[in-house]
Amino acid sequence: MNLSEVRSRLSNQRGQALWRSMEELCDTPEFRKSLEREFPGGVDGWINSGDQSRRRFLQLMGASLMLAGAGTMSGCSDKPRDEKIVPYVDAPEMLVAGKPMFFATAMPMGGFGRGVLVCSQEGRPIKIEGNPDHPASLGGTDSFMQASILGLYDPDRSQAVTRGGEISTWAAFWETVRPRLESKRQTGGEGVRLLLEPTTSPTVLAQLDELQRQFPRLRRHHWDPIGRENTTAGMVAAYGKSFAAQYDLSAARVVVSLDSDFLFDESASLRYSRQFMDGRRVRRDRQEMNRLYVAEGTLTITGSTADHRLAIRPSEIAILARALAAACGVSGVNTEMPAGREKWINAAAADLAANRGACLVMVGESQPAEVHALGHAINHLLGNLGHTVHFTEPVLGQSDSLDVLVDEMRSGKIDTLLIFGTNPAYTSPADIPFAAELLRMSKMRSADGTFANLTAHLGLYDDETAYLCQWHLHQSHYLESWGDIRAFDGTASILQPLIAPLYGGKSASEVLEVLLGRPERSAYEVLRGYWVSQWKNADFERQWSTALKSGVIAGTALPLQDLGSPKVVASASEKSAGEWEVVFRPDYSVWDGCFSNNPWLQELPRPFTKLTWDNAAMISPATAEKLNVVDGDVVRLMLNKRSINAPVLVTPGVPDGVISVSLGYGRLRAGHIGTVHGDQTIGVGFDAYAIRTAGERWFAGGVQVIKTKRTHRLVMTRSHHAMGTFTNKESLKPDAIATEQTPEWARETANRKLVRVATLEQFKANTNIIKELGGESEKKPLLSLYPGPEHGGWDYSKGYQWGMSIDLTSCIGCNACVVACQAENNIPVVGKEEISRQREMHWIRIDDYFGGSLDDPKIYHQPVPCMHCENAPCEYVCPVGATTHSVEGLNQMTYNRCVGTRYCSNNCPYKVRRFNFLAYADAETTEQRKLQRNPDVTVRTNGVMEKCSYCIQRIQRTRIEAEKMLVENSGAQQAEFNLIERLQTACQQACPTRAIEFGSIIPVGGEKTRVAKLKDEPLDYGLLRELSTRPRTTYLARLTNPNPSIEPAKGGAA
Amino acid sequence: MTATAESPVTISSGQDMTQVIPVLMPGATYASVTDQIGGIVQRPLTWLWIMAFGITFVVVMVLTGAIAYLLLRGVGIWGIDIPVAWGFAITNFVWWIGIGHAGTFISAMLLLMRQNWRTSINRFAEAMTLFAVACAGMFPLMHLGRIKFFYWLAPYPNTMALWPQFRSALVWDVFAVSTYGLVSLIFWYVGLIPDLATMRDRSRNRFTWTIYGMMAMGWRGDSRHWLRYQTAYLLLAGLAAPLVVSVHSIVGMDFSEAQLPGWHSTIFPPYFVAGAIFSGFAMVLTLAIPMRSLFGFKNLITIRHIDNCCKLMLVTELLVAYGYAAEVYTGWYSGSVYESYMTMNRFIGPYAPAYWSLIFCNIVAPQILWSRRVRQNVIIVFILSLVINVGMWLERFMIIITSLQRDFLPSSWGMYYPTFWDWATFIGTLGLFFCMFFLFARLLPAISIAEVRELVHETAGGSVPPSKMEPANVI
Amino acid sequence: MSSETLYGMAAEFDTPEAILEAARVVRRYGYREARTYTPFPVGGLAEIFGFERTWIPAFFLAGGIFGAAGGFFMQWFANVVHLPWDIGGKPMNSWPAFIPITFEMGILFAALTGVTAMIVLNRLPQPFHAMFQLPAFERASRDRFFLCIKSTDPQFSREKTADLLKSLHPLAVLEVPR
Amino acid sequence: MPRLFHRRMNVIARASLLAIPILAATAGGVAWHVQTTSYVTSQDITMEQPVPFSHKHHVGELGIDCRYCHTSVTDSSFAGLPPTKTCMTCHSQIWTNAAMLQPVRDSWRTGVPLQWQRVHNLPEYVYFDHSIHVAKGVGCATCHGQVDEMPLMFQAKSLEMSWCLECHRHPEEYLRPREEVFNLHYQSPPDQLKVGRELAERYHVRSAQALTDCYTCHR
Repeated sequence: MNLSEVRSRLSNQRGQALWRSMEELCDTPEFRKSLEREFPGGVDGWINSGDQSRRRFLQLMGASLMLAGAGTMSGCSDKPRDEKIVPYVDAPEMLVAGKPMFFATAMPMGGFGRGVLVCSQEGRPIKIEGNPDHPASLGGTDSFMQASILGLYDPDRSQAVTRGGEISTWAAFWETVRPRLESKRQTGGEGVRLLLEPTTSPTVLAQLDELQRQFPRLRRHHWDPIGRENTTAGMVAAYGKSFAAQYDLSAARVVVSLDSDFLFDESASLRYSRQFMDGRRVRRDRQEMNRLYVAEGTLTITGSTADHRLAIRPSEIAILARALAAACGVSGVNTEMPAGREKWINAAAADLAANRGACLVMVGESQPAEVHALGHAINHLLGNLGHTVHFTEPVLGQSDSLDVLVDEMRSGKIDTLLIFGTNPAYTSPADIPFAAELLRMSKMRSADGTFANLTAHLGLYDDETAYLCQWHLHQSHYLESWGDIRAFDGTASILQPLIAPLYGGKSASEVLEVLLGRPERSAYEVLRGYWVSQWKNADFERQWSTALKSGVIAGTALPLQDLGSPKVVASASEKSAGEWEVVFRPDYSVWDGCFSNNPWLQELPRPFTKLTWDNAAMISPATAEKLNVVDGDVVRLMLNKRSINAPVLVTPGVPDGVISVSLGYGRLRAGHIGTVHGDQTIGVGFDAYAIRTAGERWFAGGVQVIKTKRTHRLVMTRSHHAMGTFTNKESLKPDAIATEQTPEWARETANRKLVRVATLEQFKANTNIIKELGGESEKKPLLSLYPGPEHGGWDYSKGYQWGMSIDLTSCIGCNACVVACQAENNIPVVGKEEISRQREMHWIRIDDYFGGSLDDPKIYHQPVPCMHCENAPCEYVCPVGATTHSVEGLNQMTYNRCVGTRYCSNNCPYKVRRFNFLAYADAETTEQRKLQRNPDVTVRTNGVMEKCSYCIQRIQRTRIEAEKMLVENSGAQQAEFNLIERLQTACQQACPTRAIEFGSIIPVGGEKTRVAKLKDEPLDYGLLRELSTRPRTTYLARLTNPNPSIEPAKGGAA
Repeated sequence: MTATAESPVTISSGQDMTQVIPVLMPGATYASVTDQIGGIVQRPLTWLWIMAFGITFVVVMVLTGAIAYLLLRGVGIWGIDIPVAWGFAITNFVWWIGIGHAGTFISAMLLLMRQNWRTSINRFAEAMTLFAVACAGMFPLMHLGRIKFFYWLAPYPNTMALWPQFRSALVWDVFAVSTYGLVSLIFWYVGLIPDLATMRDRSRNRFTWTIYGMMAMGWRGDSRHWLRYQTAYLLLAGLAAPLVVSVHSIVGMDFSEAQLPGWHSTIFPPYFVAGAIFSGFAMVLTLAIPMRSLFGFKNLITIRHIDNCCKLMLVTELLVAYGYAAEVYTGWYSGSVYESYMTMNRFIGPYAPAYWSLIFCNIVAPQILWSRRVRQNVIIVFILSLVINVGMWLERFMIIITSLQRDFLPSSWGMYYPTFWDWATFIGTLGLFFCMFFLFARLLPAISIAEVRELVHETAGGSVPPSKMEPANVI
Repeated sequence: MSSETLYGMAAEFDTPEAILEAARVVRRYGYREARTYTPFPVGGLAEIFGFERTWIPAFFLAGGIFGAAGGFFMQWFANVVHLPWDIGGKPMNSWPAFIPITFEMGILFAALTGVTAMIVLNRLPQPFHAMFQLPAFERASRDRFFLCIKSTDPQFSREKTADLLKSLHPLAVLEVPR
Repeated sequence: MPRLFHRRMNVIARASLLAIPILAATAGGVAWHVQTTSYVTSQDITMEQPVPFSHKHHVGELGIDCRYCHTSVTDSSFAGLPPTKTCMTCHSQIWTNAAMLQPVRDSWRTGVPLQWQRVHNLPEYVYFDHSIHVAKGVGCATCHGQVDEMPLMFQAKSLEMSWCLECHRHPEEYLRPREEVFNLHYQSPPDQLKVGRELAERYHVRSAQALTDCYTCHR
């Protein structure tokens, strides 16, 4: 039986626990029989492995645990009467207990690497930061990088080699696979296939090539459900050969995105985000910003930052692209202007033309080759090559595709299949029966009753694919293994392990090395071996250590190619899209499903919808009315005879007629967190792969949408209907967004002025506009009854005075700050049930406000951490003084003094305080995950209030350094300034666009700090200033740069 | 025993009630009233009482269970969340403390105003106060996230060199409520002393005699004692009267101290005090009306008392109505979007039903009290008193929940749904309250005998010749 | 039974008017050491035997002042001297916020001291008292009024005193053993 | 039956009434005292250690400097606990087969670390940093007592919050010149207050207000 049968079987069961349901869904008599005959005692035997290795693991961690006191409940636990303290036997070099150390490595994703710095304390990696020296990171991170640290400690990671579900050993596998390969030497590896996830690792690629040389007939295939096929095809179509394109947004004044979510799903997204937003920062001395046109088939964070966003059906984008190309003067494109788009297209074309060489057209992977080719044509025509667009040889290793493999599997040409990392049994297109074929292969026996074939899977999890293979080999996490990886531009980085493999896994290159017949060589030796061969002549050791320290290998970026003019592809014929179109997108939290067992990511409120623990079919309000559905109604999506059940989520901004679903949910074997329980519409999401075909990987027309009787409880961290200015289901509408358009009389009475928005023109015309938007309260200074410093009041003009400035223009709502905060501050996960009771614990949240009309809403992201008000309303209501004010203006929350009256939260106008309603941190967190905890932050206990502390542990560490320095040398003002300016909060450090700045708001060492300068900017305003809370966190208003020819100068958001 | 016939309600209108219905039915003598009231305590248990007590006792067990589970899991078992971090617990607290206000008000305020009709209701009204305060006092403790550290709210010498944060209204609460509870207890006990002496002298059972005897502290009615006693009692009343006002003012400040729309309002203290006395009298009637018929007190608690209570309720109800009006007016006049939104939210938001039903219970329904016929129809008054109790609970619910659920930032708006445990705790305290009241009614004279004797004297009812007097009946 | 063994000589009446009258007569005969026992306070009785005023109010006042002063001092000391913490930017000595507790403490201490004073001055608790030895005295808490001339009175003599009391037409005249 | 209390009851009754406040006061006093006993603070309690290491011998008699073993005291929050290697630097030469050192040699041979009983133990929510205290002239002995006279290590001070605050509120009373920090026999000068103020000035010791901020020690 194949997995789609499994799914249909599942949809008839309810509330099964993982293991039982897995057994039962395999419970067809013949399958059960075969299992018992072939994998004696099989299906659930492997579970037992968990405990032993877990114990081993805890022993391993024991020493550092006791030193760090991590993983213990600290909120109220008093002095332990009897505690052991354990020194090292022989202390490692340069390790100073109590001091964090940073190691540079890189996180592979989609085959590309992004450089990270990993913070390690007493040998435990606990936090991930971006590597400023790495081209793909520039110091920024995204939520996946931040959360991958928790993946390391995932107790559900597979912890042993298993054969048919029974614990086995690596040795046993070697003894099976080696002879098999040897026996194939003369045939040149006939029937041997490798299926890998795409990789750029020079070492692995070299190993593969060598394997290929040993076994010429061996074939290797790759599979990545996200992949870059369309992009590559487009490149081939345009230039006849595959190249890798890379963009330089810092040089672009006008950017047109055709269905490209380049702030999220490109291998260089972090770099693009930084460059793009650097081009949008308007300050006193720099009053210009780039302009972004976006035409997209669903709602993306890129679209939310656009100056002109066009939400149209994805199938129409090709038409739009042609029209745009024509308007830009690309010859050979003959098309009529699509109705109703003229304005947008002409404006965009004009803008592009006006910025030759400084503009850019980006096409998303989701669009077919033709559109990519058109994009290249326009870029070429406008002379952007060499300026905003660069080409290199492809970075990814080349290999055959999945469908070819499956055909061969069907035809029985294959008897040995080794799968590395990827999980096609779950992610393969619905029309490629990989799972069924794999299962058949695994079960097939030869005449003598032994297995005819060998199937093995190397992976972090015993997932769907592993389940269908004879062998599962547990892979080591990237933080546990030696290796290397290239970035989007070819720059290579060395992966160095932060910790010995917790569960004794092996990396791909280690396994390959055994296949190559050199079992004795460790990954480290292999890696060094490769680079020795690369850096002949050079002083290897020096180069090696620099590479390790800086996290990048200098001069490994691929040389830029100079390409001629691209071919313009003749327009393909359109097939009608039908009434409804479905759009598939990688999920903002679990990507293609590989992160679905990560509780941080599962609980992360998705952009726009603030949905947690689920995926949903996002539809526009108009569509919802047409379908007569409301949030949570389950609809059946039928696409060429396959169907899934999906709960709808009404989201303004999704094009009408489009049902937008995200991939990566409905997993059957993800682990305790990510696995669907029983009925696929209950539990963790639905599996969109089930209707996704190879031909239409990103969008498909002609889908039928049938409303079912069922509903599914979608859990969001706020009622998103209440968030806009448009009329909506809420009987009352808040007015959150202040713009020039809000009439004067309304400013004071009908306007909350939470997000202040102006266009660039408006700002240029009147730099004071943002203050004026604040209305009356901004005009006069706020009065106070309290005595000032001169009358013995509190004085905030000495020492360091901490403050934060958040740029609403730069914020793209990517959630990196939220996860970073969670990782840094030991913030517990509370689970779907508690989220549904509005008990989420995130210290910083991103409020997404919708403005304008329902059909074409403007979207505003507003990160909200604690404001650290100088007149904090939370403080004077606390009966025990658990929350007080520091001389440096911090609103201090002392967990161990808190008795939990919760009055502070009631009285907080920003509602940034979070309460431990239950024992989230201890009872509901697994032991392994506790090992990620930051030893410098107290773990809060049941019944205690908590909130953003401006990362006090970082402040204290830096201050102590500064003070020690000043004691040594009172004159070190400059050094002190630099030290304080280097201090970063977790959210600030994670932010890819530098939207968050933190520091002292008064001069340090006589010099004015970054944040102090920002607070002097005319764009600066305080949230709810009129309450006279005097917040230390202030915002820089959101500026947009609309094209006057589309929006009249007086135009503006909301 | 003296007649316990229902007094004639057929009074030609126009006459002043006070002339017609006396606070004491004629024919009462020192002995008669003493025996009647004292007799209640000494007569054997009735099945009715045992059943009633049993039921309430079971409910108390429910409360115990709810509290046990609370201690086990934490306040998360309730429906509270962020933004609505206060739910039933504080609602019940304010409601109970409000009910607790009538007792002391009746005893103190009316004593100072020389309202002699108070004498026959003040004793159990005070008892009601004590039990209500006991119920109320549990909630601030229970709603703490870390109950084990409740004592941090009190100033005591500690190795942390820390103090409570005296600017917080919650600390004011601790002082106010505990002072109120303590002073009410003292007031109640002092009032009881002469009656305890009476009970001592009446009891023929060594055990009860010893208990009453020790509690009476050897009271023997010495005239000098009486003089000091009366002075102290009067002064206590003089203290209790402002105390009553202060306590609920402070409870009001629990909310008005915040800057939350719907809480941040100067009207709260007086508005809360009025509401408290309002609900208190409602509860007094809820208790008095069944009791006077069950215990045959119709000659002592006459229609006159009920009528007066109703009048007082009408007055306080009007004050409360003014409070509601002022809130709405503030919402409009403040010109603050948050205030006006909050007001609208109460009118038509998700909790609008609660708002309108409390308007009905507290404003509309009591208007019938303008009619004397209604005021003297015990059945209607009894039902009305129940309605008002519900209404006042809803008022507190409305003030707390609707203000919290939608405040400044729409992003953090939310809802509040009470859980099973919310209800269990609330109903549990109801059980506790009545359980204690039933015990009180059986163990102590529910009406102040000494004061009634004094009343008999004042109304010249007691000066009957000795020959006419029946001997002290021996029980 | 000699006069030393006597606590005093008591007369039992059944109306407040009677005992008032009796008390006046006894006083006119020059007796000072006499006590009256009534089931409820009868105005003027105590005064007859020279019990003019009580100090109770003074105790209430003193307790109140002490409580209030102490209450405010505690808060001032905590917030200004001992633990000067910055609470929402409010001044250390935010006296308006200290008023409620000051008031409550005043009330509490006034009540406690006042009532304690009443009990102490009344020599309570006193479970045993000579009068309790009279079986008839049980009704002193119901409907009987007792007048007792103590044997410590200089003019006391079993016969004369008894005669005087008898002359007041009481329900009974009883000797109260010591 | 005699319906009369015995005369003695008067005394008993009054006594029992009087007893209530007295008992309450006593209970309070006891409760307060218990907080400060070593049962709660574990002050002055000598603990059983795997190896009877004597600071008296090593520091007092041999005069080994604190930093020889507690290496990170000047630059980390954690003063540092010597690895077995440190012990072996000497004890591979001297006392090479003393019985009491067997655990050390075992640890060195097997690589299994020694498990010392923790003596100075703060709650997890208290974040104490040795380096900054040392840097600003707080002597080791100020908190750890006369270590050089302790055969077996014990906690010399209560480590209660109020104890910490004594110094954080009046640092000038305890500061010493930085060069004297590791001197266990440093005698504070008669004019300590004056000297202390100067030192506080020189070492940029922050105001008492700042030093008593909650976030100074709690996070």
